[in-house]
Amino acid sequence: MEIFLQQIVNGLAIGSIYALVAIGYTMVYGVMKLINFAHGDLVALAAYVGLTVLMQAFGMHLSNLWAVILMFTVTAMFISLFGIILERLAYRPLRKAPRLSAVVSALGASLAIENGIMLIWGPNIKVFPSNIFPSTRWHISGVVINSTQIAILLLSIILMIALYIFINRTKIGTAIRASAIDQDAAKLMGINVNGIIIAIFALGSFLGSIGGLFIGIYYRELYFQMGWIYGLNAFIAAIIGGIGNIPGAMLGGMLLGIFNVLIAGYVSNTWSEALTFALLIIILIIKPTGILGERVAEKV
Amino acid sequence: MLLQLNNVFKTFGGIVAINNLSFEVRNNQILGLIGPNGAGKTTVFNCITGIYKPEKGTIYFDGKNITGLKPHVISKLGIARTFQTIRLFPSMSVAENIMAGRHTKCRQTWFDSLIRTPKYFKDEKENWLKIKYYIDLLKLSEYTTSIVSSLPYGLQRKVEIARALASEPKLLILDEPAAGLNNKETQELVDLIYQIKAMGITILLIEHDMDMMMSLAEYIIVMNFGEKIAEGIPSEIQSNPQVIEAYLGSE
Amino acid sequence: MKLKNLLWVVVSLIFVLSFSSSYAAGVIKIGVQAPITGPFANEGQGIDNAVKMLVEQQNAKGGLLGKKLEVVTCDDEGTAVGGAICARKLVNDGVIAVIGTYSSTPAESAEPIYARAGVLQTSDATADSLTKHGYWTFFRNSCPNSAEATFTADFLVKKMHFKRIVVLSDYSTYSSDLADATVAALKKIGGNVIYKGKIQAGSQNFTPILTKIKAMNPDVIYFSGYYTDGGLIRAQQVALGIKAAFVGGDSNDNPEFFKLAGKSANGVYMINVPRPDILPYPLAKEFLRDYQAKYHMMPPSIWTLFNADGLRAIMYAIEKTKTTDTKKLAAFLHNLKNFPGITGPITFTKDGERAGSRFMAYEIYNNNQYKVVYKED
Amino acid sequence: MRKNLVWYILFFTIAVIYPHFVDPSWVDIGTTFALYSVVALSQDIVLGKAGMFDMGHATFFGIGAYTAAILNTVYNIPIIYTIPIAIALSALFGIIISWPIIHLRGDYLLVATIGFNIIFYQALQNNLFGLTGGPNGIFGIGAPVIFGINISSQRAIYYFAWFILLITMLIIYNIDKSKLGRAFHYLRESEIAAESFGVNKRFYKVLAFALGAGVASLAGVIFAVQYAAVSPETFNFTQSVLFFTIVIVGGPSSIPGILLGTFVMFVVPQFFREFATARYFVFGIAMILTMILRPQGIWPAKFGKLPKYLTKES
Repeated sequence: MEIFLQQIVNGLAIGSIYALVAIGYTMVYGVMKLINFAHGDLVALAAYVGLTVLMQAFGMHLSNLWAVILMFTVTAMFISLFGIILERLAYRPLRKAPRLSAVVSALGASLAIENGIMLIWGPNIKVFPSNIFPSTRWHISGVVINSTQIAILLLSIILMIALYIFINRTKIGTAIRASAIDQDAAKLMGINVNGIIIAIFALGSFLGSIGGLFIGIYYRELYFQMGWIYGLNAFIAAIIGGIGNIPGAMLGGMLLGIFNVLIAGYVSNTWSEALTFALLIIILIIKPTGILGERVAEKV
Repeated sequence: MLLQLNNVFKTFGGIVAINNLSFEVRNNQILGLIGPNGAGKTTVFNCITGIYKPEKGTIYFDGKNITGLKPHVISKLGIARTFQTIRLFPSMSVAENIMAGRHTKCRQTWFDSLIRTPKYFKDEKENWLKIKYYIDLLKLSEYTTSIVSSLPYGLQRKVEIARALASEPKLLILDEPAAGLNNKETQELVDLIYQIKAMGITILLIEHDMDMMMSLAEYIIVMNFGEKIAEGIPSEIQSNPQVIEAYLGSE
Repeated sequence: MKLKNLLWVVVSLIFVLSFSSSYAAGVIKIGVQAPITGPFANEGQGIDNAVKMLVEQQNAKGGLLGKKLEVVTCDDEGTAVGGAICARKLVNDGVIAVIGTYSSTPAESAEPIYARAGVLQTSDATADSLTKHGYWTFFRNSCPNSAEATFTADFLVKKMHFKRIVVLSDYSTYSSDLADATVAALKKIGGNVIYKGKIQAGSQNFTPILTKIKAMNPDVIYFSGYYTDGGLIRAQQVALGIKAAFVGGDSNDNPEFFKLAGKSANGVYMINVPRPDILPYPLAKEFLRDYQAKYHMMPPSIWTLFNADGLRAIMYAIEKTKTTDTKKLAAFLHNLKNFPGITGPITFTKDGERAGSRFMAYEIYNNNQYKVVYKED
Repeated sequence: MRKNLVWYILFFTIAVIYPHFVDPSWVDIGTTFALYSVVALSQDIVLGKAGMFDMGHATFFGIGAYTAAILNTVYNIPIIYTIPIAIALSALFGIIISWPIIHLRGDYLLVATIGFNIIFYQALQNNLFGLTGGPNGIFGIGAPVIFGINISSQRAIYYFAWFILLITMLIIYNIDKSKLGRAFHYLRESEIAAESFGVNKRFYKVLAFALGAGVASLAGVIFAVQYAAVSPETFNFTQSVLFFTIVIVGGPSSIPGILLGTFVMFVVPQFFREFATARYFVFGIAMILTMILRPQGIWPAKFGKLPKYLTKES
């Protein structure tokens, strides 16, 4: 039993990171119907930028707390801006183009960011310092939980609740939802769809950057291709939840985290990826638009 | 009796779209289906052509029960249609679009296509010549190789009708064919529909243009909120108080 | 239509341009076939850096046989396709020897091409099959898995008396072959392997498998993969409160391991060839110092050093035989015995296998201090 | 029509004399170009013609290569006989894989096909049934013998690969100009309209997968012969992304487009093997620019090329 609980705890920690990253995919998809394959690499970029900022902060003899705060603010701002620029340069010119052209543009952006990271920070791994968060471990009836896990889980949940409120209670949030349902109608209602797209890229990149920093703090190892793995997982999480649906991305992320640990822990470790994807395919066969995705009846 | 609907019932997420609808279409008749927006007319068409499955009731076509069959099966039995919002194959040419109508008539198998057997050549030639006939019939010959998405709306409507005719249907379903057409084009359309009837094809028509409907249709079914509220020849419908109320009430 | 014409012209022009290949007299060309981009970019760039540095040093000393050395690099991206294309290209460029590549697949696809052209090839790739084809041009510069596996098994069973052994690897050919060989060696001497698992390199989250292992109550976890994963596995193992010892194969032995594992690195055992800072190999210390000075970073892994040794052996052969005739060089290399290398004495067998490497087991203490706990007799 | 034919003849003439003028590494590149073009053309049947978002096509390429490798090395079946077996097996897989997921809409189908690729890749790595050789793959694959000629030299394989490309191009051309290809295009352009005119959606979609899988598998066999070896990473998801990108960059459903796409995505990077580190950074940006400048692909498909007897004024 404690083994099971241990797996669940660990699954939730990684799941919350997936969820944060998945939201970026789902928001962009919701409004633009674009799979932003570069999103994962943005997450990796965030981790690298964060590490650089952190090292600079330590160099200025800031205390741990201030260094971390500085790291989060500077990185989040930088990556949000980067997301906006990416949209402007790589996606906006393709808004009227066939959908898959924009997907290829996203793949190109992914390749460029990934190799850009390699050129700037080098091909070797980079390691986050281990002492930025006070790391306390608690043993609760055989289950080990550490303070980083709790911090990540809590912060992710707070961010997701904040996002939920933002999307459902504010004017911009309503405009985002409206644009997701029908861009043309939203335009007719006087919504500035360009502005909305900038907002979702900023917001999605912001959450992704937090996810990237969490990866840095939690696993501490950065390598230039990491974005692809996290990106793919988060994308799958978004699909499981029903892409385009924000609570779906949150749910999908948590579920994927738990699937991962349960499959690797109880079924087969060597086949864990295959089984995760098999499960995903089965979910899609039964529920073709993901768990919370609504089946859109095409108007004939 | 070519088409017969018996107590057809269809809901969308709990909302009743068609409620126990029954009507019949006789051979070589022009039957009109009218009703206010949202009355469920297009849904009826979609049930007949197999895009939606009715939850209850039966649909018979040419003596055969077609309820719940797949659209491509129903098409093969001799029903062709046009769409309320034009559904052509936008990046293909006019001729290729019309060729879609010949899909069920082409006799080449996929294997003939792949390696070009003699059957393939014979079949291609036969069917392309048919296309030429329909292109000429609808006076589209100067646009044969044009990409349809570049054509004006009225011509796109024509291509849709040509495509439907090319399938040599027994029943032709026209969903608001005059929508978006100017007067001249509408008049051409009316002439065309008479011409189609003269070819022995039965026509089922949805149209908002009441003048056109009253002059064209031989028999009219009136729907409101998914139910049939009246039926009869045009003159009866025009004087039916329920129909007038349905139209005025909904405005 | 104009654009189309232009495109075709460009296509044909590029083809024509690619005919040209330069031949310069008075130069000995050394090829580098390595994954400069792609998932193994760090390893590939490490090999390339090392070769360029050593060649530069040699040229500063006047080159070889009175000729300067010149390096030609080809990026094989770690793929079979890239391997074959690079091999053809380097052969065509007139190199006499090729250093690399890093992984087995491109080494294997390149091997017959070098053999047919009579170009020497020295690679760290560990797949057993590489030395089984009987190509006279191939020299493995790393230690064969079987030697390390036997040593590891002895260490785990005879020295440490571990009773419940877990063996982990990643999916690379090197790591999974080493794990298989180690399990086989363990079985031979009666070791008790309670679990053998694989992790996906780079996935970072190893807690599912570790939690599963925790329930099995092992007394040692042996990992045959890389420090990039090993350091994290160790850190996550300790974080989960798994008391078992951790033994890392040679690819774990890297400064970054200690950064990743942090305090958890203490008590870790590493299996490796003798370390530069423990045995008197001034060469290795010198190499690492120069590398650091030139590139401002450490080599990515031990594999860089192995390939550097491959190059050094070839340069030594040229110097001794006073020829660039690869047949004669190969004959010399096949009889090379105990040539002092960065990674220990270099001896090649008739198959081009590197023999006589000696392994040691170290224990880590004080975060990054080493002490020898076991060595071959 | 005529003009195209002239271009194609020119293209193949260049291809025939090409290996006599370039160094051996470029002959290999030429061979792989032909094989990748075949895979990209087969992917295009599914992605470009039938409009289904398939991002797992390397699976079928791999099934072909591994079938040939296993049958040849384990059961000693000559390569030439493994070709029909590989095609049939891969087509069968295409049918089995696509059958349950064919109803998925666009991006969901894309994810499902990625999923099958990853399952396939892990099966190869885990040495399924002890046949696939695990991460090492399989070595020592023989060369085919056709009419007593042993296709083992570099040039022989080159010409064989180009012959396969020619056959594939003819097949694709035949598909385009027939009921089969039109049905695919109708489905891509408007599923509802296509179904309403009698196109059996499921049949044609599964058939597209089966054809695509079969042709990709053919390329896979020759690929295994070219390198005398197969290993898992040649058939991973990244490789599928390459084929996907080739089709979109080149121009979906356009034969010259896809040849150009393969050229741009595979051959162009070969020029920069020596200036290695920055090349994929530049390449990524080039991909974005290409899509912005040519959103329909470099050489988009042209419709409306009809038989003469139709367009001629009578």
